[in-house]
Amino acid sequence: MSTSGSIDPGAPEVAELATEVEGALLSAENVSKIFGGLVAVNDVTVAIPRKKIVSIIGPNGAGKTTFFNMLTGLYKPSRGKIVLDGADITGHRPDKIMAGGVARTFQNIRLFSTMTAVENVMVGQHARMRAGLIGSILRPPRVGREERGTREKARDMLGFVGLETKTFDELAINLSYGDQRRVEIARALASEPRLLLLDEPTAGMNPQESEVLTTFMKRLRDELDLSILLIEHDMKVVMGVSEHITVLDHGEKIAEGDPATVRANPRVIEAYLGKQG
Amino acid sequence: MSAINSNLESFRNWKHANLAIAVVLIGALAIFPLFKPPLDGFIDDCVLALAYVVMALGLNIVVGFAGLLDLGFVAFYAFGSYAAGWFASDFFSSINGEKGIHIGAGTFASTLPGIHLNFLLVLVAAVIITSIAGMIIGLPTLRLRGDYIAIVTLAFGEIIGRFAVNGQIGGFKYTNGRQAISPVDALDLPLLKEFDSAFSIRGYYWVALTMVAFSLFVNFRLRDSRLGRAWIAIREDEVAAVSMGIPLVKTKLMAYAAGAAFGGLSGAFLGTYFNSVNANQFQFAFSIFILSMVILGGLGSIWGTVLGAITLSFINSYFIPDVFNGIPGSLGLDFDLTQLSFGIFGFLLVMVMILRPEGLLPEKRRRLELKEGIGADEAIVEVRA
Amino acid sequence: GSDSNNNSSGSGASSGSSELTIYSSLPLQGTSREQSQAVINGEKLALAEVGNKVGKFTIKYVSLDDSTAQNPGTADEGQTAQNARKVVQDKSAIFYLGEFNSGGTKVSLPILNKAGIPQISPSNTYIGLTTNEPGSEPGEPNKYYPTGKRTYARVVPRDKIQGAALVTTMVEDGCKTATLWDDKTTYGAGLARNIEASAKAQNLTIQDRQGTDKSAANYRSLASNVKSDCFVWSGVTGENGVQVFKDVAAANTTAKLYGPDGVAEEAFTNPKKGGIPADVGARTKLTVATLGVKDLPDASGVLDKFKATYNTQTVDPYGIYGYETMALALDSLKRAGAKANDRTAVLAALFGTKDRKSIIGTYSIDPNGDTTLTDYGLYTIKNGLPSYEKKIVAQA
Amino acid sequence: MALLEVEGIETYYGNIKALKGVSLTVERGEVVTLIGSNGAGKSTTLRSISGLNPPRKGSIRFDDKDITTTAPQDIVRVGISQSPEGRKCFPRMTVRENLDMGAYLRNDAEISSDMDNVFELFPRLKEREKQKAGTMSGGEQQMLAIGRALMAKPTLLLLDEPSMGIAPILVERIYETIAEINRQGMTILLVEQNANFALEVSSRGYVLQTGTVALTDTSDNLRNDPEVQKAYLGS
Amino acid sequence: MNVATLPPQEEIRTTPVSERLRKFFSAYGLWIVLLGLPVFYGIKDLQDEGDLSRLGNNLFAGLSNGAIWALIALGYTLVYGIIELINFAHGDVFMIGSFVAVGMWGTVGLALTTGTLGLIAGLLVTLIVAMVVCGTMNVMIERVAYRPLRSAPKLAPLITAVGFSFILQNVGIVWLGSSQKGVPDLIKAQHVLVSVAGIDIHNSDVLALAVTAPLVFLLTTFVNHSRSGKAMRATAQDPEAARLMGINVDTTISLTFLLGGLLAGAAGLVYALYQTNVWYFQGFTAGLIAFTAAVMGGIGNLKGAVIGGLIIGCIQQISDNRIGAQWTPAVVFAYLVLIMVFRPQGLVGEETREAG
Ligand SMILES: Nc1ncnc2c1ncn2[C@@H]1O[C@H](COP(=O)(O)OP(=O)(O)OP(=O)(O)O)[C@@H](O)[C@H]1O
Ligand SMILES: Nc1ncnc2c1ncn2[C@@H]1O[C@H](COP(=O)(O)OP(=O)(O)OP(=O)(O)O)[C@@H](O)[C@H]1O
Ligand SMILES: [Mg+2]
Ligand SMILES: [Mg+2]
Repeated sequence: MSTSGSIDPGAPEVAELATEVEGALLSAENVSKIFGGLVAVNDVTVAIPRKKIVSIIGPNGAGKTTFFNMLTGLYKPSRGKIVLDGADITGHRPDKIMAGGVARTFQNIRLFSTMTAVENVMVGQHARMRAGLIGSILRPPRVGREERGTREKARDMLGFVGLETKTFDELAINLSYGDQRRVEIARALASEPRLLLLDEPTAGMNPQESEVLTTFMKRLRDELDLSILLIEHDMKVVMGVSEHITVLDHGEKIAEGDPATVRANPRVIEAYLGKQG
Repeated sequence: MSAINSNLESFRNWKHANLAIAVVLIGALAIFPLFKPPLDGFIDDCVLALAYVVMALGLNIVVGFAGLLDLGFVAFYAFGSYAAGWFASDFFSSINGEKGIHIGAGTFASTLPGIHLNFLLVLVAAVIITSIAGMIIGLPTLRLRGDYIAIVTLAFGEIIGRFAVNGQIGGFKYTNGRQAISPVDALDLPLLKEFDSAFSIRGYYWVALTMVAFSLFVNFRLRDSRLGRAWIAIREDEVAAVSMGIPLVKTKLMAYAAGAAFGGLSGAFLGTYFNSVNANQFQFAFSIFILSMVILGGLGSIWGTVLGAITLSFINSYFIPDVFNGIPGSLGLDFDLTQLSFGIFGFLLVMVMILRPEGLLPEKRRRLELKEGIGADEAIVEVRA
Repeated sequence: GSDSNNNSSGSGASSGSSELTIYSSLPLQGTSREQSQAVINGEKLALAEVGNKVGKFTIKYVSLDDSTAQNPGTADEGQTAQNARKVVQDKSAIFYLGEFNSGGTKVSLPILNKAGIPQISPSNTYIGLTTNEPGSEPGEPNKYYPTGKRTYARVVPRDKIQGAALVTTMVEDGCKTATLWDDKTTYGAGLARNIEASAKAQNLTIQDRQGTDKSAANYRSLASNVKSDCFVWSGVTGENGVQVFKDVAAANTTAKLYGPDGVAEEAFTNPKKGGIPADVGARTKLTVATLGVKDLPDASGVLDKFKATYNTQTVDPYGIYGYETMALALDSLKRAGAKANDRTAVLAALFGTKDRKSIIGTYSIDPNGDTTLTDYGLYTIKNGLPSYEKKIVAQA
Repeated sequence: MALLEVEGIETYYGNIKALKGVSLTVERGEVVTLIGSNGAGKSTTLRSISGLNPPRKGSIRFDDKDITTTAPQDIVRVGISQSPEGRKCFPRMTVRENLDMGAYLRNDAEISSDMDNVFELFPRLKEREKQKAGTMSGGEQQMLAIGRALMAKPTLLLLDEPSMGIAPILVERIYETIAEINRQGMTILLVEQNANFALEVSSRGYVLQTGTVALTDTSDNLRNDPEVQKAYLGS
Repeated sequence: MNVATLPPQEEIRTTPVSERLRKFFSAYGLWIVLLGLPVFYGIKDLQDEGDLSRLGNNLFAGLSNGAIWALIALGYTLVYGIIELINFAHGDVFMIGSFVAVGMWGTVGLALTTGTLGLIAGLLVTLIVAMVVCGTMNVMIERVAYRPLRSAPKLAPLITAVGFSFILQNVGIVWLGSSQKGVPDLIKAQHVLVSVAGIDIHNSDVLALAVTAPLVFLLTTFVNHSRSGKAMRATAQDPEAARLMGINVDTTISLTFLLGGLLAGAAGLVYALYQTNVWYFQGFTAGLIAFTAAVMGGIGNLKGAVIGGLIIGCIQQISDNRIGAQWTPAVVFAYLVLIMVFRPQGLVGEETREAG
């Protein structure tokens, strides 16, 4: 697992290019998304520093998932700019953005249901592989090596996220909900991202399992030097891992800061946390 | 019984099972015509079946692997056949001052006007033309979802069929319409003597068999590759696929191109084998025929597709005309069943599908799948491909 | 490579046995089925008349289908080639009667030619199968005869003759301008080319040249462009001929209407059988390569027998052509005498056909395999049936 | 006689046995909760009750009628409605139409006042009355699914993870509502991952483990059970 | 390995011109496509003939022709909407409808000589019989060929549909032979009833519109407002959820096939009267056109199917009249492709959300 070596935050040219938020891995600057008449995300600026876990919280329909979809290129922002490591990626295709090092999971699990766990994770490495049409057919040694390497790595990843070896070759659809979440994370990780976006990863997990995931996220940050952007409604998880929290409501940023600050913010309590938070 | 089953299961899971099946099967198939008369009608049916296997394997890449429902596969059959018609007949008879262009053509063909390329060159031409056509046809479908793809491919199939029938725009004549470009040069390969289908069709059979072996090889290689996985990912969930770094446009176009290439390959062969390229052949029903092979065999399953193609082809060219229609005769009745063959064909389609809804040999993935009827879910709006 | 011990090429002495087989190959599925059936009826009738015997030989009749469920209505290339090869393999095969479609013949002819099997088509009119006259493609007809020897004959005059007959009739009827549509089949398009050529020669202006699509629901819009004195359709009933005439007749109430033998059948002429309405029929004239009984008294017996056997009021021209195809084959066998099982001898007899008195008139087979018949009958439609008017003397 | 009696049901997906003999009862007027880890069979139990996956063995009785093999639509008719896992809103219908569908079998005068109640519970739904359900956010759809199930005005309400994807402030509201409608007389069978909440509103609970009932007790006892705490509540 | 590879800068910035072009086409492309042919020929007519009556005639004939396509397309779209099946047998059910209607004329003694009142009564009877026969048949086909495949892979029923299409076509062949059969022109289809501003209105046009409009109206009202209609829409969107609402999915699907069949039967009669010919293959061709119409409008969408049918009718007439009948199918399908390019979800199809 040597993804860490590939990221070189200190490279001078990168630093030079970085705009707006100094040193941020990814920054969204004043992005908005309008559906018909509905402003789902309104002028939101968020910066994600390197090797940090940042969370976005907010009531239902606040625009969190929409914001994710803009970061990953599934939606094109109606306004604003998204900058990844100094390069403007606004409106780029999702696959390009993924190739640039941003990987995600989905609020409703979206595994490739008729593929095994291992194959799912292998797909995650698509952007890091090179075999083309002809190469795939003729399969020269280079491609064979690549293929074996990919499979190895997929198994490593699945082990890393804690899937039992015996379920590696099960079809995704037959896995339990929790395991499906794990495979999704492994699939995202396999692409060697610099930034991992997790959309409600603990939904449908019980508190005990959520706790395990919390620890796991910290491990990712520390061992793989990843940044993580997390959407989550489970406050225990959010408060437990985040170094920075942004709160959205009705598409607008209503608060941000470290967990303690956010938690104490009356607007956040009123709009989102409720009395027991 | 269960012992057999488990043995079978472990064989299926054996790494080289496919290779083993393929080698044994193709070996056996290769020598079988020697035991039949050289013009035997059954070998004839086999040649057709093999050619359809190649087509079906091509369509399987598009529909089975990548999940792009293609109802216009006939377009590639047409392009492939016309490659043979254009480059291996006297169709362009006025070219080169009526002297013709001959590259590696057979002895008889070398004396004719028109363009006469060697069969292998014709195949290359067919593959190039159809791959490009495949991509062009694929282009407008890229933003479409689900069955909208089906109708656009269907539309192209019809448009191309129509162009084939009309054959001429202004003064430029590019097909012979329903009057057929004929004859097409006999198949001849370097170092071998010409395959004359009036005396023996074994040569055609072996060439078709080689093409099947080649198609199988490519299909298996593609399926178990980076590209194959990408196709299946797209089939399952486009949004997730693109979010995993799979470029939709490029990957889909490659599926279209690869699938089309086989259609072209087989089309060029059939044009040569039939000795004629007639616009009558290029109808929607043909697309349906090939699609039925793929689905009936087991969508996405390579061996299933092979079996499906052989089954339908034999129903069409052997069972109905040679067996079924002969029944009244053998019972001493003077009743003509040919007028029912259409319906019988339909009836068999219905029966087989109802008896084996998953297909004759379902794809391994689908066999493992417990839950049914899953697939890519609701539409995505904005993925700009 | 190919196998060489099967040597049926050229001079194939067929079987020593006394049974000979005559094959017919026609599209039995789809739109051409009815006309094919008429051909078969005619062929069977002719065979029955000689009691399935010629000299010491018993004749077996086998009908093959050259269409497939997947490609109905016309000769499927694969099936046609397969039929031809099937016949090549049969040592007792002595005649191959087919195909119905000229496009199909392009496939079977080269194969049968190599095996030296005599072939007669009941219906092909396409010029290029036998000659290189205008209307044919470069390279034709030689490319269909790899052995260089002719093995193919037909009983119906090639398009050139009928084209001239149609144009002659129109000119006689006082037309200055004509609209010409064809059905885009080998038959229809080929005949249309000859009509065009003839029209040029006879100073008839072709105003609007269109190809129709048989699956179109109607031709009303297209027909609204018909502004000429005459309208002629070069096609067969099965290509939506009835609708073409109905729509043209409605759009232009004065134009005179003309059709070829492809529509000279009850399915076209009789409204009760799905044909054109009587008022359109009254404006329509047809040409058929058969003269009426008044100009061809010998034919009446056969026609009556045909009507009795198959219980119809009129004999479809294709029934007549089918009858004559078989009759010509049997006649050739008879003339080959004891050598009726020798294909070379039979071919010689076939091409030696001279002044044969037949149900369609007196003709010979010329060295190209074409009939020398140039007599076309002009038919009008009475009571839903084609009714013989007169013999056309074509201004070819 | 209990309102719902589930007796030794065995339910399969293809050849996979998901429930291996689950028995449970729900008395009229109770809130009963089902907890258990992923894949334990909670949703499958609800699906069996509402007829979507009828059990191969065992029996289900409701209101003293056998409904083991009754078709889902007829089960709704006898008074059971469900807010299913995965929400399953009708994506191309508006919010209001979805709620209307909830009352598909009803024909009484109170439909519109019930709808007002749902809107009061989830003001967001009122705001988005005319939005197509398919374009709503995850949480909004969850609200809709719950609201739709309420619209059937069932005798027995089955809720499958109603708090999934719902913001904390609303989770509270939902649980208050559950308590409220239960007070008004509706019987509720609740499946939850969020066991803390679930055990708070319910009177009794069942713990499911790999397709069997591992434990059943009053909710208070379960909450205090160290095993349960460790496995499901998080420390 | 360098993970941070980003696409080169050129790819990021689209040149302003192409961007503007793209914007222009995405805004107006559809309209350019839709109006291209009529406007072009309209201008041409004005230049050549000084008025628009020729174009008007084309368009009007197109509407009445298209009305028949619309009736069939509705059946396609209903069935597609509810079980996502491209029901290839639908066109053939319609064909059988025509055959039944024509057969009934004989039975009830309708002929060219029948008086007006008798004709109307007879045709009403025929209409009902054709509708009932097709409705019943469609329901039976669903039972036999599609219901057993409810849980099979999505494309499996496509093949049984094709199978049934072949079977029905064969029934047609055995019934009335294999080529087009002219049928009595009971309503004097091509008789010009009135001529308005140079546009000829034929009996057939009046018939097509008079039958189609009320049926379409009834159907859309039924689907949008009746309880069963609601059940149909719910089943279409999520069968499992529909069952949880108390909807009997099987009955609802049967009902859908029944409705589709009824419309096909009506279309069958109208077609026979309008075109005055029938043949076994008419269903296949019409089915293809109707399917195209359904997709053009946005598959699953009733309004879309009607609009699609009418548009195709018009394109066909214009193309027949101006470009030549031999190119008409190509023109129609080219139109379809262009419309799909500009409106991937069909003319009035709805967008749904990416589920993120
Ligand atoms: N395609 C669309 N069309 C119309 N409205 C949309 C569309 N997509 C999202 N919305 C609306 O935008 C708002 C933001 O949705 P989003 O999914 O981003 O919310 P969220 O913050 O992720 O909520 P949740 O916590 O419930 O998942 C919602 O009110 C939703 O209804
Ligand atoms: N559609 C299905 N096909 C195959 N197996 C399934 C299906 N649905 C559930 N299963 C299996 O049945 C078992 C029980 O699943 P169920 O969904 O009832 O669990 P659950 O308790 O609701 O879990 P979760 O908390 O994840 O929702 C699991 O092992 C699961 O893998
Ligand atoms: Mg969300
Ligand atoms: Mg569950």
